[in-house]
Amino acid sequence: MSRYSSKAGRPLHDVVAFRIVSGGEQESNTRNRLVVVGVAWLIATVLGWWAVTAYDWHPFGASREARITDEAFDLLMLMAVPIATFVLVVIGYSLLRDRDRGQDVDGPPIRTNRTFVVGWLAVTTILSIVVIITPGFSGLDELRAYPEPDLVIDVKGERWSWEYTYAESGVQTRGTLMVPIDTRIMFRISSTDVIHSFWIPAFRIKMDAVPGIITTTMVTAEKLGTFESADELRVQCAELCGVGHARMWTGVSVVTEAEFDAWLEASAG
Amino acid sequence: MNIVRGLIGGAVGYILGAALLMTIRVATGARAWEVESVSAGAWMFALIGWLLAVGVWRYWAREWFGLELVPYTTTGWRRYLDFDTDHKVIGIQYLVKFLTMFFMAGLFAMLMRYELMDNGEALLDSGRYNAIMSLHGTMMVFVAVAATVGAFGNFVVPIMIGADDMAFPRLNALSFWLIPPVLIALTVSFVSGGYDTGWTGYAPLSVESDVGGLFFNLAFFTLGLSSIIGALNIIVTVVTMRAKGMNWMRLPIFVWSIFVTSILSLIFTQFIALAMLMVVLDRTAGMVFFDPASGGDPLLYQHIFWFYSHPAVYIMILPAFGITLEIISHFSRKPLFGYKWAVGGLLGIMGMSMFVWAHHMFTSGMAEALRKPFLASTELISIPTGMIFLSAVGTLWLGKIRLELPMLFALAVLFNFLIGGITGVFLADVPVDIQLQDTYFVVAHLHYVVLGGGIFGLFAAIYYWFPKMTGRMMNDRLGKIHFWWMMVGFNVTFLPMFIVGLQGMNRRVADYTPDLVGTNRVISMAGFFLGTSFVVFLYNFIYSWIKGAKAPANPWGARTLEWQVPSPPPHENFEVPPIILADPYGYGEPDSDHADLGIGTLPKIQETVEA
Amino acid sequence: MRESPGFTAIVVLSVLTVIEYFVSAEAVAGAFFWLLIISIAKAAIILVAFMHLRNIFGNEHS
Amino acid sequence: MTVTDAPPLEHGVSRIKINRIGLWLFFLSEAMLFAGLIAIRFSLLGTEVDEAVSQSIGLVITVILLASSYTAFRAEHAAHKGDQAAMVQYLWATLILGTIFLGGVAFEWYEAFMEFPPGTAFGTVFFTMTGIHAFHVITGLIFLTVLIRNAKAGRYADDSWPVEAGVKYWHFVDIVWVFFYPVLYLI
Repeated sequence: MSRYSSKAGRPLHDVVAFRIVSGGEQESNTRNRLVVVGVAWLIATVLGWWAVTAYDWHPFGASREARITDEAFDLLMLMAVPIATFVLVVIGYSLLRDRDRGQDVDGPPIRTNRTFVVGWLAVTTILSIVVIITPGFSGLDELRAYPEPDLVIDVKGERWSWEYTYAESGVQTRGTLMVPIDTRIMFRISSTDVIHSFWIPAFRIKMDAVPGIITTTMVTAEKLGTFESADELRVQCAELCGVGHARMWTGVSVVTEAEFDAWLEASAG
Repeated sequence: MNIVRGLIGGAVGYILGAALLMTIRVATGARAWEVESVSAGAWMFALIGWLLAVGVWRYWAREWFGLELVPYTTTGWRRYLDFDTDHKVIGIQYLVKFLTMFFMAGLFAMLMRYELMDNGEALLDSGRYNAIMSLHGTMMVFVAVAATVGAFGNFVVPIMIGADDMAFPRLNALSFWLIPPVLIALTVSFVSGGYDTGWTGYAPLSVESDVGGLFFNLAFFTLGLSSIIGALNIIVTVVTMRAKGMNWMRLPIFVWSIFVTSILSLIFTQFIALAMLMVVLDRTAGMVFFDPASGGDPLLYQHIFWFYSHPAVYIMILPAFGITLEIISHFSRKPLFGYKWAVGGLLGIMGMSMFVWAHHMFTSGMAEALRKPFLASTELISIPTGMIFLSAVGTLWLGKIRLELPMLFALAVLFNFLIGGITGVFLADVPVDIQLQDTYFVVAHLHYVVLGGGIFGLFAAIYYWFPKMTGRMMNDRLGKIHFWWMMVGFNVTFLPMFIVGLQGMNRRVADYTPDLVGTNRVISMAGFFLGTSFVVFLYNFIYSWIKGAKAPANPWGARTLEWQVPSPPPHENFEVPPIILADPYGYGEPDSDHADLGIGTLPKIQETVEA
Repeated sequence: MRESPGFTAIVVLSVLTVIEYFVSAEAVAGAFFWLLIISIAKAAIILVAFMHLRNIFGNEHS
Repeated sequence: MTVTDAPPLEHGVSRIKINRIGLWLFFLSEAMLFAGLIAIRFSLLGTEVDEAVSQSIGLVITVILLASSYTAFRAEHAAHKGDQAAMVQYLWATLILGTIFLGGVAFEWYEAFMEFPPGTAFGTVFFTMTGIHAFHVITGLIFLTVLIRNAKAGRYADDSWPVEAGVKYWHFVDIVWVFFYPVLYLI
């Protein structure tokens, strides 16, 4: 049972009994509060920054695109921390300081505060625009740089396997996807039945395979490795495509150009 | 009983419809029985049969044949099983119905988490896992879309604006009685093998799925019909039925949120009907909307689907915002800070929600040129969302906060949505989204928004208005146990999901790479913990309803109109139409009064406190 | 015309329909644009003349 | 209180206006469905129109539907003036014209099955759009039938709202066709 229920019978006027504070006292009180909140916010933000930079968010990354994506993520993380701590600190401070501890009174009738509202709007607007420009547009432009491929691989998704065709040599495989290091690779992705999604976690690239159209995505691998060394090096279907969806994957091997050429030759023969 | 009558009516409708369609099929030289084609058409007849039997015949159709209308005159608890037109009865019907659905869907989630405890297949094979996952998603989306609006939009909005009922009481009942067929269709779907497309039902996979997929489409279709009718009713009610003096800037913020939500429902729900219709036509009538070989386009489905389903996210979350702000003001004993800005935020979200849908499709293969505009529009929607937080933070500041149960849940909405909102900014950023799309990061994000925001808001509303709806208090201690149990369980379940998503676990899989087993165990354990918290709630809910302490008219000392009438409110809510004098948030202002209830100058409040 | 309310409207609508037909049949330059304009004009006529769009803003009985 | 109408509050909006606002909101919602169909048509087909659509049938049924809107309007006008006999006559005229329109669509469908079956992109769009519109025409015809039946029983002498609602719905279906006709036949 609520301890306020006894007041319910009284006319609303009577419940109103807030303390009237003199102007000077109120002002210094507000200043103190703001100082405390400000300091707490700073501390929380620094701690937050320490935490998010100390923790390694990203799985194994092996491509130029992975660097861009991870940088964008880290930047967003740094921007998110002060926002989150601000809201949490202000709410937390209010919860600690501004509790009604049985006095049964109303708070001051503050309806709005021009400075605070305008400041808040300005900050959120500026932040949104900043986020749009960087890492949004800038990251996207970086991903789209170097649109000329050195190697084209046709990827065909069908339930529930991937088929890779190396465009120039015509080599075809349903096994491990072999890609050479430091080579600009374009994947031309298509599907024969339903929608799949061509995703290589270690490369941070993903593009749907849609029946009827050919979609493309580009990547430059920067680290050697195989599925056995890091299971992020796999082609994984990321769009639900039926019963075999979870197991629609193959390994990816990033090899040196010499090894790649040798493999290509051996497979073509 | 009404439901039995309805089932018989539905069956008769189905048989008549099937017979008609089969006759037509035979006449055109097709095979008479083909389960999908016949069922899709016959479903419409079954719906009509169901509706006629549960009440439309007595309330409407008799008039068309020159007969007198025969309304139900049931009293007592049986009203809740009948086609009752009292908005308060309908509100409770909605609440119970959707809580049932919520718990069923929750059980499916438990099954999924059991399966995901380990990689490889344990309890369920991929097919069954997909079916259960799809059903969980679908039912939860239905709950999130319709539960708060249905239950509290119906129960409290008319009282809050000083009306004695909704504008169209019969339509109101009709929109509720379209909900049971939704559940029936989902059951039929599940029994007939389920469907494995997820709640998004992307074509062409959904065109090829088993017969269960058809009933999923029909269920969604029926729910859409219900929410359009319900939304229309709420809009007209708020526009025309406000009490004297209740001008737009005096509306409680919850009414605003429901009003804005209803506009979204009214306009956008047609698109989900269209998306479902196209799939059904592809399945049954040999059409080729999504068949590229004949000139169709699979991406068309996604555009139409998300054109509804992104606004639908706001249909889920805006009522929770409204409840949160409402509760924060009343329990901080302070006027709602920046009321106009909060309303502006709601309207801003409504306006912008129709320009952001393609951020679900950054990796879908749509035109590259669309990425930047949708990135920008999506990030900009955080400005109006920020206004909601502005209002909440400003209200709490310097308040006289009372940490009662509803307040705890309202604060939890703020906390959870803060995380959900910030991760939304990550997902709107195209480079990051390319990696995170379709991973558990998205799963975590959407659960923070929909469960942490929408459903926590629903529970805030239940704890807040339970005394008004039932006339009894919820047990406070059990409620607090439930709150902390649910809050901790929720966060421990879904925070690690961000991590597994980042580590490369894609969504909608029964199987995953071995290095993620550890985290998934933690998630599953926390998930079971979260699941069991609802047992406490359910016990409290049922026990308090039957045996809880009698509630006074205004247990929280809140100033909105619904608390100035007895609990539960009498049939027509007010003895005389109230006259509104000021907005309901005049806490701390001497001589401010929200309404003149016509009984003296001050609200008459009944003292029914029991020891 | 005083005795036949709505008659003007239906005449204009018919004329517009015929114009519409010929715009299409003769493949007039910018046909798409003209068809759009004519459709909107026809819809507006029906809304205003037949459906009393203004009635939802006033309270009078048509 | 009867179950049918919540009485308006003293100061409140009149019942008929409440009904009107509800009806217009319903039209708004429905308009989104048809707008979506038009968007799908352009998305799938661009501005292509199959040569085989019958221009003559299209023009004729369009004019017939427009004419039925006029008779519907006259029926409502008569209802407001309290002229029951004229109202019934005009409702009958509307019903007949609507049925002829439907017959035209059926005939067009019969032809279309040969030229562009639902298995082609144009057929898909054509059958879906005309089908959904025809569905609305059929519901409109059912409303008209009920109206005629009850008008003969003298039901609308005092309260002409049902007539107004039925007629407005009929106009709405007509407006939809105003856009569908050029989109499907002309462009």
